[in-house]
Parts: sequence; C-alpha cells; structure tokens
Amino acid sequence: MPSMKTLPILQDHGQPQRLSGKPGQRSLWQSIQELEGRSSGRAGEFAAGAAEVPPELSRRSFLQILGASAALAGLGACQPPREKIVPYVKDPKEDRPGKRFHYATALALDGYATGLVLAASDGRPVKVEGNPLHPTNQGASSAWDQAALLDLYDPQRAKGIWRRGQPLSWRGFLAEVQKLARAHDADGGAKLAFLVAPDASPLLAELRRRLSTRFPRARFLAWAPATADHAAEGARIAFGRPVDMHLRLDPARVLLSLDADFLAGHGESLRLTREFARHREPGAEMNRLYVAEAAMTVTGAAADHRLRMRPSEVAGFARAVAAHLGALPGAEALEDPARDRAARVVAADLARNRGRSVVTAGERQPAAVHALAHAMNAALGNVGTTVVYTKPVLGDATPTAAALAELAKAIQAGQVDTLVVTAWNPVYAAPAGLDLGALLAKVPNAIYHSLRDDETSRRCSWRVAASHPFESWGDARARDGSVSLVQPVIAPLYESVNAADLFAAFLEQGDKGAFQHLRDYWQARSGLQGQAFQARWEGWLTRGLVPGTAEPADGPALNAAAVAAAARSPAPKGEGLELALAPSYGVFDGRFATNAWLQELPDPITKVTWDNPAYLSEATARRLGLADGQVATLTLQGRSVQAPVAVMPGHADDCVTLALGYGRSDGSATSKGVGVDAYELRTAPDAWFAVGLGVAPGKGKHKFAVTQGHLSMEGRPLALDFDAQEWAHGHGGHELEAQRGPVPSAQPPVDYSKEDYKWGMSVDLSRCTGCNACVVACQEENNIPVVGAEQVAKGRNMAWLRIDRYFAGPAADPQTVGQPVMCQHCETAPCEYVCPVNATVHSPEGLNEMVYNRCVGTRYCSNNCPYKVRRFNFLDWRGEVPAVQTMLFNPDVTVRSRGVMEKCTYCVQRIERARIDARVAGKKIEFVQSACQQACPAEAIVFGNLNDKASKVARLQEDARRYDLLHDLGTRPRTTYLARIRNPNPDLA
Amino acid sequence: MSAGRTLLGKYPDVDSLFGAARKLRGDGAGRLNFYSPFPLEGAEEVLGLRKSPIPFIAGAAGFTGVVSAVLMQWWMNDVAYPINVGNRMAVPTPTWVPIMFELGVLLAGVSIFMGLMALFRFPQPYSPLSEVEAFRSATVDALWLSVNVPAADVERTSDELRRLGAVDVQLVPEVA
Amino acid sequence: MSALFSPRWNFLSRLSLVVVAAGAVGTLVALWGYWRTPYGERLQEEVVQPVMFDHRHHVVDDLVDCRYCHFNVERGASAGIPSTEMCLNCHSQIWNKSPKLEKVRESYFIGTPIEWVRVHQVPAFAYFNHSIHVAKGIGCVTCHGRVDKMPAVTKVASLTMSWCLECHRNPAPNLRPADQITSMAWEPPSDPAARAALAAELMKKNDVQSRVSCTTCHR
Amino acid sequence: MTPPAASAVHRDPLAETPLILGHPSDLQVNDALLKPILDPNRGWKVLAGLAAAGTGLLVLGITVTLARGIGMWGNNQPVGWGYGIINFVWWIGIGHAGTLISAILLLFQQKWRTSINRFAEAMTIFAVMQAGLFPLIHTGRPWLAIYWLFPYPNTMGIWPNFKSPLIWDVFAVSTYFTISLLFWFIGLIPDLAALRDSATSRVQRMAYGVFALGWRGSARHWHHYKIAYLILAALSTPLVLSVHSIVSFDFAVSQLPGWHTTIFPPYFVAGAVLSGFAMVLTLMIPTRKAFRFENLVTERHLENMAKVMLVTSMIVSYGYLLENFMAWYGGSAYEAHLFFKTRLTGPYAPIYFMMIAFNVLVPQTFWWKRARTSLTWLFIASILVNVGMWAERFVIIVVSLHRDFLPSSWGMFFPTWVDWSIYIGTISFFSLLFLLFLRFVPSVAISEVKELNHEMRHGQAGTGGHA
Repeated sequence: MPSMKTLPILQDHGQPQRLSGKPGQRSLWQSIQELEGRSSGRAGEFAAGAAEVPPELSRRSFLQILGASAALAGLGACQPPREKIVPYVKDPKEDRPGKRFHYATALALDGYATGLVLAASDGRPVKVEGNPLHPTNQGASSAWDQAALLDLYDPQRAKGIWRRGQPLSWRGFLAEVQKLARAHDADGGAKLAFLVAPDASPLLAELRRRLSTRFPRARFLAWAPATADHAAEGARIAFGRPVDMHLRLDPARVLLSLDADFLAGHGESLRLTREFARHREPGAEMNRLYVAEAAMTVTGAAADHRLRMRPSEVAGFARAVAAHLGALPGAEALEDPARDRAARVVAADLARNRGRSVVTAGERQPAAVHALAHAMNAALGNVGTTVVYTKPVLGDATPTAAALAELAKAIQAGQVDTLVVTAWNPVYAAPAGLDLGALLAKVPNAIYHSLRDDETSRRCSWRVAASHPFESWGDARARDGSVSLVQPVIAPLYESVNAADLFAAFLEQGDKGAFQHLRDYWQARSGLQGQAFQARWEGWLTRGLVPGTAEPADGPALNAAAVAAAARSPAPKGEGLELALAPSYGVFDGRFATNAWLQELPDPITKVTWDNPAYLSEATARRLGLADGQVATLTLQGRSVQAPVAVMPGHADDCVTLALGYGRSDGSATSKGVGVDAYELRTAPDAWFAVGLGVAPGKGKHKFAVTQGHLSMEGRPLALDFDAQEWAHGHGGHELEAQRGPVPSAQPPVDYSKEDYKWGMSVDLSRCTGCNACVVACQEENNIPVVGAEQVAKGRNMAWLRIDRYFAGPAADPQTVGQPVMCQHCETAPCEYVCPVNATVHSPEGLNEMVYNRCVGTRYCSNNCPYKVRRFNFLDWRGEVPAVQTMLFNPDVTVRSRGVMEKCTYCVQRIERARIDARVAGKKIEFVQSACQQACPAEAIVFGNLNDKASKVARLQEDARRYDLLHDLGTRPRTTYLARIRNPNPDLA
Repeated sequence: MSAGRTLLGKYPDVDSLFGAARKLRGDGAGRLNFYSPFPLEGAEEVLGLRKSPIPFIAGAAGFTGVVSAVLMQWWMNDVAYPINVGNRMAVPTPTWVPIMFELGVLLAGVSIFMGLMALFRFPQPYSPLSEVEAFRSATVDALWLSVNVPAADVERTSDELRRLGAVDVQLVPEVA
Repeated sequence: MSALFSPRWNFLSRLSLVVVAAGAVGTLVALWGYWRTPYGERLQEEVVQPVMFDHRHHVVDDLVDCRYCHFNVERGASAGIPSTEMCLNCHSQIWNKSPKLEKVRESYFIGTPIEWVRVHQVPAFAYFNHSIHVAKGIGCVTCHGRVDKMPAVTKVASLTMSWCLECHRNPAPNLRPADQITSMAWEPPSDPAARAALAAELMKKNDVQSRVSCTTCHR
Repeated sequence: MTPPAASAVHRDPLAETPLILGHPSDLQVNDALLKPILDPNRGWKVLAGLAAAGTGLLVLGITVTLARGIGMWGNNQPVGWGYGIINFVWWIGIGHAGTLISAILLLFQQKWRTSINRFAEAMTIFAVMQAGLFPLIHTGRPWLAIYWLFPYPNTMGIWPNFKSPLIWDVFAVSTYFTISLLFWFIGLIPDLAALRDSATSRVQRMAYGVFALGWRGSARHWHHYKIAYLILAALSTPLVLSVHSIVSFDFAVSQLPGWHTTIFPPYFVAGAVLSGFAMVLTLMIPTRKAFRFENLVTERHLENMAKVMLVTSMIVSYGYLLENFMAWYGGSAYEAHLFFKTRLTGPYAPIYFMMIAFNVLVPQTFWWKRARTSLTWLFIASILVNVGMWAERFVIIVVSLHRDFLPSSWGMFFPTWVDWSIYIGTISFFSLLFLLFLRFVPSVAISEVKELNHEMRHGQAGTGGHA
C-alpha cells in the first residue's frame, strides 16, 4: 500500500494562489521539475509532448517540410548544448527530487465522492490512484477519476476573474461581491439566486446555511444534467420520504436490474463492481444477474440473462415480476409470451433466494419502477441484507429536474438580479425548449463559476475560473456518506477560485481562505482544541477519510398501497419509435468532452471513439432502410437532429439510443465538431426516454473512428466462456487443456526458476466488466499519446491496453465477452528475433523489453506479433506541447518520439522503482502493482511474481480456468487468462 | 625494354596472326603480344602464358569472407553482448548461414576486381602504343601483333612481319 | 597526331584513385576515433559556472562531506543540487561580504534560482539512480573523479553506454567500503591478493547484483 | 548496312534463325552498336525529360516522409508494411533477370545472351538501386537506421541482431548491388575502349578513355579477363538465388499465416526471374526498334525470353498451388482462413485474382509460337506480368497482415498520395537511369557480339547454343 504522508508542501497556501504574483510558488514546481529533469523538460532525443489532439496534417505547408528535411540533413556528430540545473532557492522541507509522495484526497462527481490517492513527483501530481482505505472504491478508480489529471493540466482551462470582459483581481472581486451582497441585504436577498451543482460537502452546506441566514429570501437551486429525481420520487412514493438505497452485493445471489447500469457511472459502481465480480467464479457462491435494458450497457454485457426491451417496457416487466412475487396485487400477463415466461422465471429465481437477492431500478426509469423495486426487495426480505436504506446524502444540494424551470420563471419575472451558477453548463444541457442562454443574458449579475469557458460562460456577465479539485481545499462525501477531506496537491496553475471561497465572498469572508474555513468547520464539529485536534486532523488527511461519518442505516416503512397505485400509471403511448438517452461512458453528460483521453476512450460495447452514434438494432435498421454510418434525421416533438446511425448488437428493436454530451459548441479544440447534441431532443418531462421518434434516412455517410472493426471471434478459441452447469460437469475443462501447457519446440526453453522474480499477469474474464478504468490508468501511467479521430479511423490508436469485445450468437440478442489484451510478454516472443537492431529483447526475469531509444522503426515486430499489441508512433503525435502539459508526464517513463515502436512493459518503471528502493534497504521487492491492476475495480487483473508460489498470480496460473491466448503458436505468454463462466438459469434456456 | 623498340603488325585474320607469332617465337624473338577487339581462342598457348592467379585470389578472399562472417556474428551476438532474443537458440545457429554466404561472395567479387586492376597495372590511360594512330583499330575490328626488338633489328623484324602476312606495320615511337 | 593521353595521366589517375579510397576510409576512421577522444567525450572541458564555486576549497580546506550539499545521493535518483539557502547556511556567517558570492545573496533575497551548467549529462532515456550505486559501494570518485582537485568540475569519465556496461559486467574492482564512499583519497589495497579479497567480500556483503538487461536503464 | 528481308529467315522452319542477321563485318557491328551513342536521335530528350519530372515525385515523397513520418503513408496497425516493402521486393525481383541472363546463360554457353546481357545487367543495377531505397526510407527513424543496421564499432557496446532477416537483407542487397556493378563494369571495359577508339570528338574519347582504364585488347589481359569474368558469373548465379531467398525469409521466417511458408525461397526466385524477364522485354522491344538492333536482338532472342517466362510462370503457379495445398493439408485454422476466405472473398480479392490472371494465365499464351513472336503481344504480356508480380507482393504483404490471428485487430490498408508518388517516382528514376545508360554506354556487349560474329563467320558457333 502506498505510503501516505500528511500535509502536502502547499499546506500554508490554503487560499487560492495567484502564481503570477508569487515567485516563491513558481520556483516551487518549476525548478524542481527542471532539477530532477526527468519530466519531458529533459526529453532530449525524445520530443516533449502531452496528450492532446495532434495538429491536423495537411499537405499545404510544403515549405515547412522542406525546412524540416533540411534540418534532418544537419543531424549528426555535433554535440548537444549543455543543460541547466536549476535548484531551489529555499528547500521545501518535505520534498526531495524524484521522490514519490502520495496524498489522500477525494473527487466528487455529481456530489458523490471517490476516495483517491494522488501520486506527486517533484511537486506535481502525476498519477491518480484509488484510496484503498475508502469504503466506496477500496483502492479502485474509474476512468473518469483517472482522466481528471488531464483536466488539471489542460491549457484550455478558464483563467482569472472577468466582469463584463474586464479582468478583476481577487481583491477587486471580493470588493465587488461585497457591494453586491450589501445591496441584497436590503430585501433579504429576494433577488439573489444560487444555481449550485449537486454536492454533499459539509463545508459547502455550512456556507450555504450561513448564506441563507444572511439572505433568508435568497433562492438555492441544485441541478445537474445527468441526474433526474426519479429515484428520490420513487422513494417518496414507497416510503413517504426520500431515502438513499444502497446495494450490498456480497450476500446477493440473484440480481435483477431494471435498466440500471449499476456497474458503471453509478455513484457506488466501483464498490458494486468489486462485490459483484467477487462472486463470478464458479461455485455455490456464484451470483446470477438478470438485466432488462434497451441498449447494451456494461452491466448488460456482464449479465447472465439480458432481457432486451424498450425503456418504456421495463415498467410493465417490473410490474409482472412484482406481481409474481406477490409484491403487487393482480398479476397481469405480458403480451409477449417469451417475456412473460422470463418474468415468471426471474420471479421464481428471486423468490428462491429470499434475503439473498436484489432488485434495482435505473435512474432513467420513472419513479413507479423505483417504487416497485423497493416493494419487491421488501417482499423478498432483502432489506437489511442486500439492500440498505439511509437518509439522502446530498441534503440541500439534491438536484431536481424542476430547478431550471423554476429559475427560468424567476428570471422571466425579473426576480433575479444576482445569480451565482456553480452548476455545470446549464445553457448547454438545459432541456430543449428552455432558452436559458437568453434568460441569463437578462440577469444583471450572472456569476458563472466553472473549470472551463463554455456555452454558459458566454451568456454570463461574470466569469469566475474554478480551481481544479486537485488544487483546492474542501471536503466531500461518498454515496454511503463517509466524508473525505479534499486537499490540494499543487497550487492553482491558473488564477482561479474555489467554490468555498466564492460562497464565502458573499459572506464577506472571501479572504479567509478555504483552508481556514474547512479547518474551522471541522474543529468546531469535532469539538476538539489545539494539539488534540491537530492530531485528529492530520489523521483524517492521512487516511483521506473522516471515520464514523457514514450514514447509519434507517428502516423506512413501505407503503404498499401507494406503490400499487403508482405502478398502475400507464406506460407512455405514442406512434413511431422510442428515443432513449444515456450518459456517455466517455464524456459523461458532456463535462468531459474537452478531455482528449475520454474522447478517445473506446465505448465499452461498440468500441467507437470520438463520437456518439444513434444506436439501433439490426432489425430496426433494416426496417428503416438504414446502413451502418448513414446519417439520419431524428425528429421528436418537432425538434430534430442529424445523427449517423450505428447498429448495436443486442439493442432493443424500434428504439434508438443516443448518448448525451456531444455536439459541443464551447469553442474547445478537443470537443469541436465531435458527435451530435442529444440535449436538443431532451425535454424536461421525458428526460431519458420518449415515444414518438421519427427517423428519416438522410444523405451522407459517416466514418466512425472505431478501435475494433470486427466483432466476431470467427470461431477461434480467443475469449473463452462456459456455462456454469457444463463447467460443473467438467465440460470445458478438457477444452481448456488444449489451450495451455507445454508446446513442443526445437528451442529448449530458458529456465527462469533460478531468478528472484518471474513476472507474470493473470486476467479473469469472468470478473472483467470492460469498464475501461485500466485503459485510462495505463494511458496516464505510461505517457501514452492521443491521436485523434482521424488517426484512430486509420488504425493508429496508441492504447497499450485494449479491451477486445466479441459477440456470439444471434445478432439480435447475442452473448458478449470482453477481453483485455496487452503485451503478453511471450517467453518465446516472435517480435524479438525479427528486430534487426536488438531494440526488443528479453530480460532475465522474462520481461519483453522495448528499448525506445534503440528502435529504428522497421515495424517488423508489430507484423510478427500475433496479438497485435504493439503501437507505432507513425507521426509526431504531440507536436509543440504547452509547458503546463509537460507537467502531466510520468517522469519515470520516456516520452516516445516519432518513428518509434512502443507497447505494454508490465509497468517496468514501477518494478525498477520498487527494486531500487528494496535493494537500497537490502530487501527483496515486497509489493509492486501494475497500473491497470491497481485501477481495476473488479480485481480482474493480477500482476506479480510467478516464482513466489504464494503470490496470487502464481495461484491463478494454476487455476482450472487458466488458458493462454493463441496457445498453439507456442509463444508461452506470461499473461494468461481465466475463462469466463456464465451462470444462466436453466429454466430460461 | 630499355634500349628496345616495339613493332606492331596488323593481320587480316587469326590464322595469319597466330602463324606469325609462332614463327617469331621459334626465332626467339622478344616479348610478343596480341591486341584484338575480342578474346582469341588459343592465344594463351601461342604466347605461352602461365595460368592466371585470379581463381586463387577469389577463393582465398571468399574463404576469408565466410570465416569473418562466422567470427563477427558469434562474437557480436554471443560474446560481446549475449542477449536472449525470443528464446531463440544460441551458438551455433543456422541464422548465420545467409551472412556467411553473402560476405564470402562480396569479398571474392571485390578481390577479383582488385586483382584484375593489379595484374593489368590499371588505370593506365596512356601507353606508348596509343602514340600509333592506326593502332586504334585494335579495339574495333583489327588484329595486331606486337613484338619487342632491339633498336638495331627494327628494320629486319618489320620486313619479317610483312613477310608473315602483316597488312600494316607500325613502329611505336620513342617516348620523349 | 599525338596520343589521347600524356604519360602523366597514368600517375595522375592512379593517384586520384588512391586519394578517393584513402579519403573514404580516413573519414570513417576519423569518426570512429572522434567519439573516443577526450574531445568527443567532452572530458576535461572547461565549463563556466554562474558562480565560481571551488570544490577543491570546500572539500579539502573546509572538509565538507559531499553529502552535505548533495543531500539526496543516498536516497534518490538525483544526487541533489544544494539550494541557495544551503549555501547561505555557512555563507551568511563567513565570506558574507565577498563579492564572489554576490550572485548567491542576490538569488536568495530576490528568489531567483542559480542556473548551474550541467557537467555530467546522461541522455533523457537513460535512467541513472545514485542511491543504488552508493548503497552497493560505488564511490563518488569512480565516476566523478578527484573533485577535490578540480577548481571547476569537469567530466572525467566518458559516460558512454559501453563505459557503464564495463563496470556493470565486472563491478568488483570498483567497490569500496561503505565508510569510504565519499572519500576522495581512498585507494584499494595495493597488494593484488588483498584487493581481490576485499572486492570479493564487498560483493558478498553488499549483495551486488549489477544488471545489464535493457530496462535496468531504459524505460 | 542493309539487312536482307526477314522473310529469308523463316525459309526452313527446322533450321534455327541465326543470332546475327546479314553477316556484317566487325566494323559494321561496331558502328551499328555505337550509333545510338555517337549520333543519338531526338526522341531521347523528350523521354529523359518525362523521367526526370517523375523523379521529382520521388524526391517529394521521400522529403514528406522524412519530415512528417511514416504516418504520411497508408501503413497502420495491423498493416505495418505497405507499399514500401511491396516495392522493395518487386524491384529486387526485377533486378534478378539481369544477373540471370548474364551469369547463368554465360555458364551454360548460351550464345543468344550476348545481345541482351549488357542491357539486362544495367537493368539489374538500376532496379536494385530503386529497391535499396525502401528498406531505409520505410523505417521510422532512417537517420539512425542508416548506420545502426550495420555492425560498426560503436560506443554503446550493442550490436545488430543477426537472427533478424532484415539484417540478412542488408548484407544480401548490398552484396548483390556491389557484385552486379562489378560484373557489369568489367564486362563494359572492352566496349568503353572501343568507344574511346571509335569516337571522333576528343572530349568523348577522353571521357570513355578514362573509364576504359587503358584497355587495349592485349591478349595477356584477355587471358586474366576471361577467367575473372567467368568466376564472377559463377559467383553471381548462386548470389541471385540467395538474394531472393533471403528476401523471402523476411516473410517465411515470421509466423504470420501467408508468410510462414516453406515454399517461399524457390517460389520467390522464380517469381523474380519471371518479372525480370518481363521487364527486359518491356524495355528491349521499344529500344530495339528505336536503335534498329533488329539484326542483333533478333526475334529469336525475344522468343527465348518468352520461353523462359513460360517456364518460370509455371514454377510460380506451382508455388501458388502448393501454398494452398499446405494451407489445407497443414490444418491450421488461421492459415486456412487466410487462403480460402480472406484471399478469395476478402476486400482485396480482386487483387488476388489479378495476380492469378497475370502471372499464371497470361504466360500460358507462350505455348504458341505466334504469341512468342508477336512483338505487340510480347510487349503487352510483359507489362501485365509486371503488374501481376506487383499484385503478388501486395497479396503476400497486405492481405496477410490485414486479417491475422485476432479478429479484434483486423484492419484495412489504403495507400496515400505519398505512397503513390514514391512508387511512381522510383519507376521514373529507373527509366531516367536507363535512358542515360542507353545514351552514354553501349547497350549491347560489342566485344562479345564481335566474338560471336567472328565464330559464326568461321562456322564455329553456327546458329549458337540452344535456348
């Protein structure tokens, strides 16, 4: 477990730093960086760069090229210029050149926090890791958590404070806000409004409380695009009051998900994935998952039975199941016999597992379905075992869909003079038909606090740049209520303000600093003084957790009658197809659209990057005469968008799924012209799905940038899976025998048993959900560049670790397997012997080493690699890198130049760091994790020393499910796979 | 050919050329030589030339090439910096063969050329013979015979040459 | 009419051939040699530093241990370059008026770092780590030479890859006792037997496992 | 000189056509062969201009590649090699006929070679020059590849990997080029001397005089010369075989379906000879017409070449056949999929069938004498075969790579404008060199023709050896 020190070197800079004004600050990170120099600042042969879209390569600048080639001619003997060494002026006491520090902090998404550990080197965070002590993620982290680092160093971030185009200093801003506040004192803030992002931060709650005491009549509205209040409403129906529902999947054996994608994107998905995955190994403990959904989700892909239906049909299905469970009076048969049978079987299976089953409803489903889920869980006696209720964590900042409408009404009525917006980009994400932009322009003082200048900043008279969470002090709560302190790991890179300081400004305490506010609040809350508190405080910071803050379970009483009543509400009727909206796995609701890592992150199911196709089923596409990639006009209630369609295997018929968050017009180079804006079809009442969609085939074909063009395994034994039953009867066993064990060879194998370490990896396909966390973690750890849609389409995606997705069975309703593939580190590596310059060779410990600086780029190794895991720098992917982005680089990994081959190294830099630390201390390596393993919430990837028989990886390589990919080639891979086991219900076969 | 002079005789056909040469050799005349646009079958025998050393040179060089190829590959990959490339077998390996062959051929070929240059004393753009304008035909379509004679015998030998069928006789001038 | 070529041509043509051949071979040999000369390796090259810092004086006269200023050498990859603050630990007391130290005081009070010129520079793609070398018994002198005899530090070892490999393949002769790491004067026992014995002992004691696999240095 | 009507040639079908028509004297031969050099015709300038322009494309393509990177080509994952290596193999192959004609036919005492060997050797050298470009420019960092591929004494203490076929290539290609050059030049010396002595302008005489190195046709020189030339021929013959075998190892030694094939070495060599002879025909037919060499490069020469093409095409066809048989017989699912699915029905199937049509079917027409003797058809057929051989390399490289083991990483290859300009550029550069050769160097081995002519007049060589 990483060593966690207490306060970072920035402790004494609680309040936002304006670096420009503080040389001390600047010399802090800059000079260390140069002193240690391994950052790209010292790239030498290897050009510096950062992950951003490469400059578009046109033929126009031919003179440039000539110049360049002339320069090439000049290459040769001449000596390089001498570097400068720039030491500190004053030593920061904690920091040492090149040392890795780990700071516990937290990152909240729509109010729910994940506990993180930031690895900082030379005063700058270089890696995001999950906090092993944190209950909701237990050391894992999501793709979004990982990618937050890129946002931190993004040169496109908003900078400074602006009022009507005029820059304001922090002090000037405070003065102005003071004037405003005093003006509003007169009428108790009747014309003062706050549109806040959902958050559970006790500090912010406290500040809001103090604000509402100063301005009793001020409006506080919480809003976020991707959250509707269906769940809360459902709870209100079932229990008469809002409660949070928490799943405990460890004891659960049968799971029914009603359009709930709880394994991804959900506030607790990291914990749920871990608990779910733990019980995917064959045996009595193995769980079974039923998923009812339209578009295939990560959860649906992991299901044993995926019941595809339109979102509007889920309610009916839920009613049927509930009726069979006796949770709802008056069973009605579903018109579709197959589905009716499914409902019976599922109900029976659930009933067989009373107290050990779970029914969960998706955020996108109407309140009634949530209420039904509550009723079913109650009927199944799951409450207390697999289902736990607590008070809502979000409290006063619970987002409501009505918030914007209410705000709009107020503005119309001229009741808002000052509006403070900390919610993300309402102008872009507001429901169709609500022209918030025009309204905001009417507000005399609309103060928009955001990380980036976007559609909303353009309409607001004030723009206040927000500090990145990694730059700010604060606190946050996980979905289970546990509080984490948020501590900065670097001083703000740009002049920016933290939310707490913004609110405090209206209390005329803006100059006190978030750090002081936070400390005071928690001191008051702890009731401790001086040293006693200091010790406690440092303990919290160290562990990144305030103990005993998790919400206690509470037992609300179910109102069955109300549920029954609500359940009777008719399903939406209408002509034409159905439109289903969903947050994107990459850009979420659009707030990550400027993050190149997430834009280029392949969709877990369809492997599309840089795009949001309109997904539909093959049958529907055929019926509508649409070809894959053809542009179609989607019309709903008179509004329409042009979107290219794509066939998604297993998608429900007569339904089109479109991801939110694309088609941005925020002027960012990254998100410009990527995808279509689904918000234009999104209305307040039908936030997630609506009936009556018209689809008209249009002209023009669109080429999607997919990282995997072929979705069939062609009957080859690649990603193997078996049914639990046949597995139990030993079938599959001998099938696997053919995929492992020694292969006869003329070459006597090298003996690695004498070495201290024999590195190896094991990937469990049964556990893997394909959530992509490992992919981004790898990208971050290894300085992997982004290439842009055009190059991805050309087949030049650079990801060292990819997740292959294969479909089998009927295209309408296929089964699917995801398979993470990275360098297999073959002991008889085919790539090695063909390299003419010995640039890829074998280490005594069995690593397949790739020596970038020796590589001349013949690409022969890639041709001869049967796994095609090697990646070539076809162009200079990075171009000129802004200084700030050079801080993003992991200083332990070379930044590769154009013309060089690269690939997964088993995070050799981590191995070597661990080795040196251990050997200096005269010990053996005790702990080393690969980046993908560390991020994986499902514990599907295990890396370690095969010569240590006690190690987990060594045990897993002996597992009955173990097999080698392309075993018959005799490559003797060090990465081995564990076959996936499905647990279908025989009654439903 | 310190005091000697060189006489050139042009002959219409190979038979008369060879005949003349045999006769002159019988009479123990000085160094004889032919000049022709194409190799003359049997000239060696007529002039009594020794076997050419070229085959030996080529053989020796070729052998050196093969041996150095073995040494190079063995030393560089298995002594200087032994590396495990994809578990492929160490010494001796069949992978040496291609380079052994190529290096052998390369050295043999180059040495043949060098050998010729040395034997011919090339480059040699100038030769006293090129003082004789008529001699230009030697590379075009004429057969010439050259013989070295003491200055005194020039007259006698040129008559001799004519008698043996020379259609033209030239005296190579003294070089200033 | 005279001949096409005059007799001189024979000599000239042969000469020109010789010149061309010699030129080609000569260039290659010159290039080969260049990288092996002190010039090519940038040895003993005068490097002008912003402050005329004299190791000789600090090491010999003041007996300052290397680790006082190069504080990180036992703990990290970089040996650590002293901060201005560290200079002033002493120089706020002594020589605190010296014009030679003007730059140092300026740096301290204005807060602008001193920009030293790097003398020992390995390429960006070679990851050298001081701590492990020191821990296994490689002394400062081995790579940096008799700094105590240098008015201004110059490079004494080529720092080429083959130079590194030489020691990594046979580290024993370069090992020294832990207490002699920073010693400038220490010499191994002159008697070959004793020297071999010491080397063997240190190899064992420090558990030296010098490696030559690529990722040892290139990642 | 006025040749008798060609009809005279075919009087007796059983009697073979003589290799030189019209019993010319040595002087006539000499003048006829040197005419193109001593008084050239105007058409040459036009062609040379075109070729030079095309060569500009090559410069452009290479510059763009060096400045921006291989990304300017169509290559990607999984198709790591594209036009670069296709062209490399294609050009090397074309080179082979040259050495073969001059060396092997010499060893077998095939008199008919004399009229075409010089021509073919020149073609070899120029083709190898084109081929040699690609292994360098197709690398990601040519500025390092250019010397790291050679075992030079370095300060890094690391050496090339001699287990890699690419290193074998480096040695094979450079050896091949050197030997071909020497072979060609040594053969050229007597003719340069002839030029020196036949030319009228002093400048020309001196220019050729310098390169003639002082050759005067001395019998003592001929004595060494003959044996040297023979040994070089003896060396070149296995060299030709080795070079294309080694080129084929680039593929055969790997383990990719479609590459990992034991039949490759012989089948590559045969293919090389096929394409080589095709190229000789493509070049010879127009040249012969333009330079009025009909009496020295007779229809019989062309016919013999057609016969060789027929034979080699049969060998190549056998190679195709056996490849497929092995794919079926070997029982590897991956290989079977490539041969029986990807090649036949995949996106690149048309190119595969083009290869079959041009390399297997077109040469079959040479069973008929009419096809062998019709200049037009010979010319068209030879071009088709060249295209077909290029297609073969495309099928081997791109088609095998674009769909290999893991369907997840299957991809497509589309050439870019840079790919095309480099390819067309090399063709132009080749033509340019060739035109220069025709213009300044005797394109037929004069001394050998004279020898043959001499023999014929003395009834020794009669109608020459049998083709």
